[in-house]
Amino acid sequence: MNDTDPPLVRLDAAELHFPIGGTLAQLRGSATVVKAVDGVTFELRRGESVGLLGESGCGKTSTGRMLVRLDKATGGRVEFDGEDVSTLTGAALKRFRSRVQLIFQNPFEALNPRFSIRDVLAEPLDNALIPKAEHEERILRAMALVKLGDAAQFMGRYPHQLSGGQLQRIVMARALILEPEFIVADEPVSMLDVSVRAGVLNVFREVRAKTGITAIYISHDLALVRYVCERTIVMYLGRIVEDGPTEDIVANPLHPYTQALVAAVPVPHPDQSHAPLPIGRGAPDPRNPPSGCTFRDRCPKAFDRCTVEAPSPTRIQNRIVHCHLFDLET
Amino acid sequence: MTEPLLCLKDLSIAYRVGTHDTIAVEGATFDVQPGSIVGLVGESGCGKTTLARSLTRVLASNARIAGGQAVFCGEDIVGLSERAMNGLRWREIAFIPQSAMNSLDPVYTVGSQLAEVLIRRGGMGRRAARTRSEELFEWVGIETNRLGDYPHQFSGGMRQRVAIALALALDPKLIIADEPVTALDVIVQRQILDQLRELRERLGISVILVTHDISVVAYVCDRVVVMYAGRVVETGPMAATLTAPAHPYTMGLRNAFPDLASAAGELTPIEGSPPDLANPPPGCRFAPRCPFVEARCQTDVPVLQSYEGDHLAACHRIAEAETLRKRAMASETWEVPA
Amino acid sequence: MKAITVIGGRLLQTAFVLLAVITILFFMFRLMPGSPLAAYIDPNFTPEQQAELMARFGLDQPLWRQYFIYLGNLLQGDLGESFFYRQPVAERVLALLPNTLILTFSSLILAYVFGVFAGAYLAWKRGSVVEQIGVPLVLTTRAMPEFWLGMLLLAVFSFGMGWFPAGGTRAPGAEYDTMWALYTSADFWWHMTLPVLTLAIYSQGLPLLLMRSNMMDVMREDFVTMARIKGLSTFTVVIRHAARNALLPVMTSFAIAVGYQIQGNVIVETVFSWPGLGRELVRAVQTADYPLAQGAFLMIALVVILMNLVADLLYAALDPRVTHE
Amino acid sequence: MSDALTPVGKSPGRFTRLRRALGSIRLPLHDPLAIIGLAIYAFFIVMAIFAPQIATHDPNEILFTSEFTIAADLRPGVDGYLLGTTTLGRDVFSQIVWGARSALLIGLTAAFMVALIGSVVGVVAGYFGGWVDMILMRLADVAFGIPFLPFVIVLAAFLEPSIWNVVIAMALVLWRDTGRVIRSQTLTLRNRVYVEAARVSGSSDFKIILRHIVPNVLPLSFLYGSIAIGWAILTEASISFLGFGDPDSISWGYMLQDAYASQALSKGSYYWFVPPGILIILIVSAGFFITRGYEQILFPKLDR
Repeated sequence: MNDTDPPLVRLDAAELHFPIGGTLAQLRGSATVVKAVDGVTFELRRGESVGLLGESGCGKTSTGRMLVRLDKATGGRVEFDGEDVSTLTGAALKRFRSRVQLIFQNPFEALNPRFSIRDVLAEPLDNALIPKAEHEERILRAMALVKLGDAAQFMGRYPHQLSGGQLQRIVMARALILEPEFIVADEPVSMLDVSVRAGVLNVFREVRAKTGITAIYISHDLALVRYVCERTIVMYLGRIVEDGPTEDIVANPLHPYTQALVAAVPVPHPDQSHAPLPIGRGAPDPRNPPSGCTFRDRCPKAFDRCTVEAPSPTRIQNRIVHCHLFDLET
Repeated sequence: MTEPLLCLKDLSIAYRVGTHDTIAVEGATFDVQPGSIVGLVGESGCGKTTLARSLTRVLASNARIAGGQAVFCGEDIVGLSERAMNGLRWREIAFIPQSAMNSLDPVYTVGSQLAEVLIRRGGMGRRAARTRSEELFEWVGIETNRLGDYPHQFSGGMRQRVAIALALALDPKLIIADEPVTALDVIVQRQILDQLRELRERLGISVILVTHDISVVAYVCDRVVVMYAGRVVETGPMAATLTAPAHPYTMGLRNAFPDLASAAGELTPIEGSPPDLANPPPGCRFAPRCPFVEARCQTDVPVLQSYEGDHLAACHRIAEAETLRKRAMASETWEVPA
Repeated sequence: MKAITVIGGRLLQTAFVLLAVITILFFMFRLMPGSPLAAYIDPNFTPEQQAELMARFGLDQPLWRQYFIYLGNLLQGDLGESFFYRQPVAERVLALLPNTLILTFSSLILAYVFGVFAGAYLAWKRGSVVEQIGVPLVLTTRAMPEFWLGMLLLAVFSFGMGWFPAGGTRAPGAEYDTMWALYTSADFWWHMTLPVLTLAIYSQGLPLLLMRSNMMDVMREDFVTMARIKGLSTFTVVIRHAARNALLPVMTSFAIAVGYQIQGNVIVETVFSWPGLGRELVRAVQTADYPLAQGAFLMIALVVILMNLVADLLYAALDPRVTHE
Repeated sequence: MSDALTPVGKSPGRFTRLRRALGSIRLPLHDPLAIIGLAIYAFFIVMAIFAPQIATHDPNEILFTSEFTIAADLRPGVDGYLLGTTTLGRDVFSQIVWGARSALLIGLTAAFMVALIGSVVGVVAGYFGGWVDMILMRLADVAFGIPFLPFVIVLAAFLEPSIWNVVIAMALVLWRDTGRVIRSQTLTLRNRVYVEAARVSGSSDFKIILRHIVPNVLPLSFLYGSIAIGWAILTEASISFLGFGDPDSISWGYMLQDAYASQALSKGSYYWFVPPGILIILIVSAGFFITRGYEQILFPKLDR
């Protein structure tokens, strides 16, 4: 994984805007627009695992959906292995589907209740036109990869007969069965009990270690992101605020929002600070984000330039920060 | 030790499913001191919400209190008549639900729902209720002009603040909060938890906080009650219980929780899943998943006994808690032979 | 602001639907078998009349021009001449409209008042014997042909007991100088009793089952449980919170029910020889008086479409989640 | 109601997959009301098939008494006429039995048409959305704007009277209710996580509709189909009552029109006009009882 070969995944000012208001409003062009993703730029090397961290409504899930082409970008470019993902059709799209997969958040909803586990895992194989003879063997191999006990006993069973942890492993097995090169996991453990979460997270780490697959892990929980990803991108109201090695961000967050985020995470032992958070109250409203830097209305260190102009990314050692406090030097 | 505000003795709650009774909570025993926050911790299905909700005596249609006592300010609310219990509701015991969204009536303004409680339950006049509502909104940090807004116009965090204002309306002695911050983002969660701490410090209100997140317990609770499969397995002061747990389940929970403050250690899951409460295993219900299980664990039910002062645990090997705790740290202890 | 775009959108949609129905009506009456002229000209009209109508409706023009003339006339309220009554269709249709509307609204108000209370009661008595018998019984009223019910009531209460008249709106020979005098006379209401009862029995099923199902859904909502935890009285919980929310969709369904009901009047008015639009349409079609049939059909369709619009606006007006953005 | 565990190793054959798809139409046999509904249907089907054997006389034949006078308005039981005779001397019982045949014929065909068109429109509009959805739903709005019974009457007046007029009218207009409800259900299904999962794992739209959408929509289409049977029978009865029915086919509506026109009401010959009404109620309510979905049917959650 040297720095010279081209990035596997590249986003260049990617945007995902949703018009709201009736069709009439759209016709008149006066429809208000929700900017779920508002100009996101970052790259992923082959084999890298990156966390997309942020609160609900920050655009992390929408970014994930654009990467696996569940939604088409409405602006900018989303590239996988040099190809613009939004324009793929026909055979190219089918090939893309076998190389890029998504692990869904809610295992209880991610499987069709009427399908047996075999049907669930056979579906991607059918789509990739893999001969029926090979199905059995590949299904068993995928289930072994995600550490599902003796796989055979699950084959004929139905989703409602399995526990949350087992279901999430089946969801992962389905995503990995075609041996994709890039995988997006959207808060895969947030619906599971804590004691079961660790098991699924460990499977995720082992799969990455064993297959070297490139991965994006979407979450609102910094502690989980830290456990799985060596690099983290922090998002706020559809934009990136900070991007860098996870350990550095946890130890020394630069952007005021990241600082508040890190300070707000409670830890499971008694001696932790109860100091008030360095952030204003107020809820981010994606329908009408503040002008300039979208965090300025809650930022303790905001000054006049923040309301006028959106900050441009600044590189500080191995970190990128989008904040006027730092882009003064350029 | 002052007279406890609430004292639970062997409280049991059963659900009738068809002809069969499922015991969702069995023999729950713990105290709540005045002006203190007690964390009721456990995973899904352990009965923590059922237990907390039963203290309001508003149970699901097929649920009933099967036994035990709940002495609140000297009166056993289990035996109280419906009229007497209703007298306590909201005036003495209030409730904050998990997602305030559908716990607020969508067709009334937030202000009128606040006034409804103040006037019909608090006996206030219309104008007094108005000023009191504004006071409450200022206290929880919402602009008073938003009293005229409807529930759907509030964000998650703001709705939770409205729920707190509602709970405070009649200055209750006890507030039961059922996973109040679970659905919130981490920054708003912190602000709501700070407000719960203010309830205790400035208003001396006791809170029973139901949660599955021991980090939240560590941040805000004075004491903690750990539940597993319908039974209380450990209870004690928060600091002692979290740093020196005496029950294997609490030890296991600690390993499963990622800790941002310390180095990124290995997370260890507790293999297997909680028992089906319709026909629970005999003896200790954690036995099937416990790495320190012994023969007697599968036969006789462990009883809550003191490990250190008011730090109790229900485990046959409580005496060896010190050594078990060290062994529990290592992830190999929890690995189930493949 | 959002409310205005919602209403604006709906008005546009309604206008489109109205135009579409008018167009369908235009072609239906022209492309049907039989000569296109038959739609306007009665063979035994005098030649001058025939020529005058030919000009007025451009019946000799190509079809699409006829369409625009037809639309033009429509805007001026000119629906052509009734063959049978030698009278402008518009005049006759407007004169009969009140009879139909009074019948529809009075029967629906009766049905809804009964339905809402009975529905709430059945929801309250969930799982009891009352429900086991009540719900299937209500279902059979929905499965009942309205005209047969009318015949039954006529046979028993009119011909049998002689308590009520067999039809019409007034006693034979009774004169009323103004329509208003007629509508407010006991005689009129006495004549209206059986038809209203027939329509009410049939249509009470909708509000009843809707209210029952909504009440049961709402009773399971968190805010109802919270109301009980707040210690509010059962009355407050059930009426102020549960019923108020359950009533919302029932109110909007009233407007839709008017639309459905008015289509059913065609039959009940015929059984009770009640001079409304429904009976007029049937007689017009039976006597091949096409302009009158077209006019009556259009007026009924107008009411149906208007009521669909009212239902949407009512829904938007009643539910704060729509009006307050 | 998942079937027994498929034996390990054997992949389910074509039949099991088909059975499972049909299995999604779960007939609620455990529910007494549904059983009554099915029993009523069975009763009518037998009556319709064996009408010639069951009927005591030819329903149209004008009968004479022993003194060679027309057997007019005879009370039930007189001269062996089970339910008496009409004013024109026809056997009421035979007319009722033959009436079942046309009722079922119209009911089933109309129901099939309404359920089919409604489901196809609903699935296509719901799944593909965009302008397809817009057009189809505006079409549904127009159909909702057309008063149904008046439409059938005008249609019957222009086309030669035949029992198929009702079916055509229903197919043209009454698909609207099914269409709108199936569309909203398809919308919820399309956004279900497992449908998006199928899309991500490369399934084509067609495959997703076939394997994920249709099995879930099938029960609702069946539900609406059985309600449409009731509507068709009621409509046919009304049309025949107004004199626009098919003269050479005996139907309950025709019987009621005949009774009404022959002053059966004032003569109090209940035996003549009450039974056809009862039978219509029975067969229509059977449709409601079977589906049990009457709550959801009669007033879908009014979501546009």
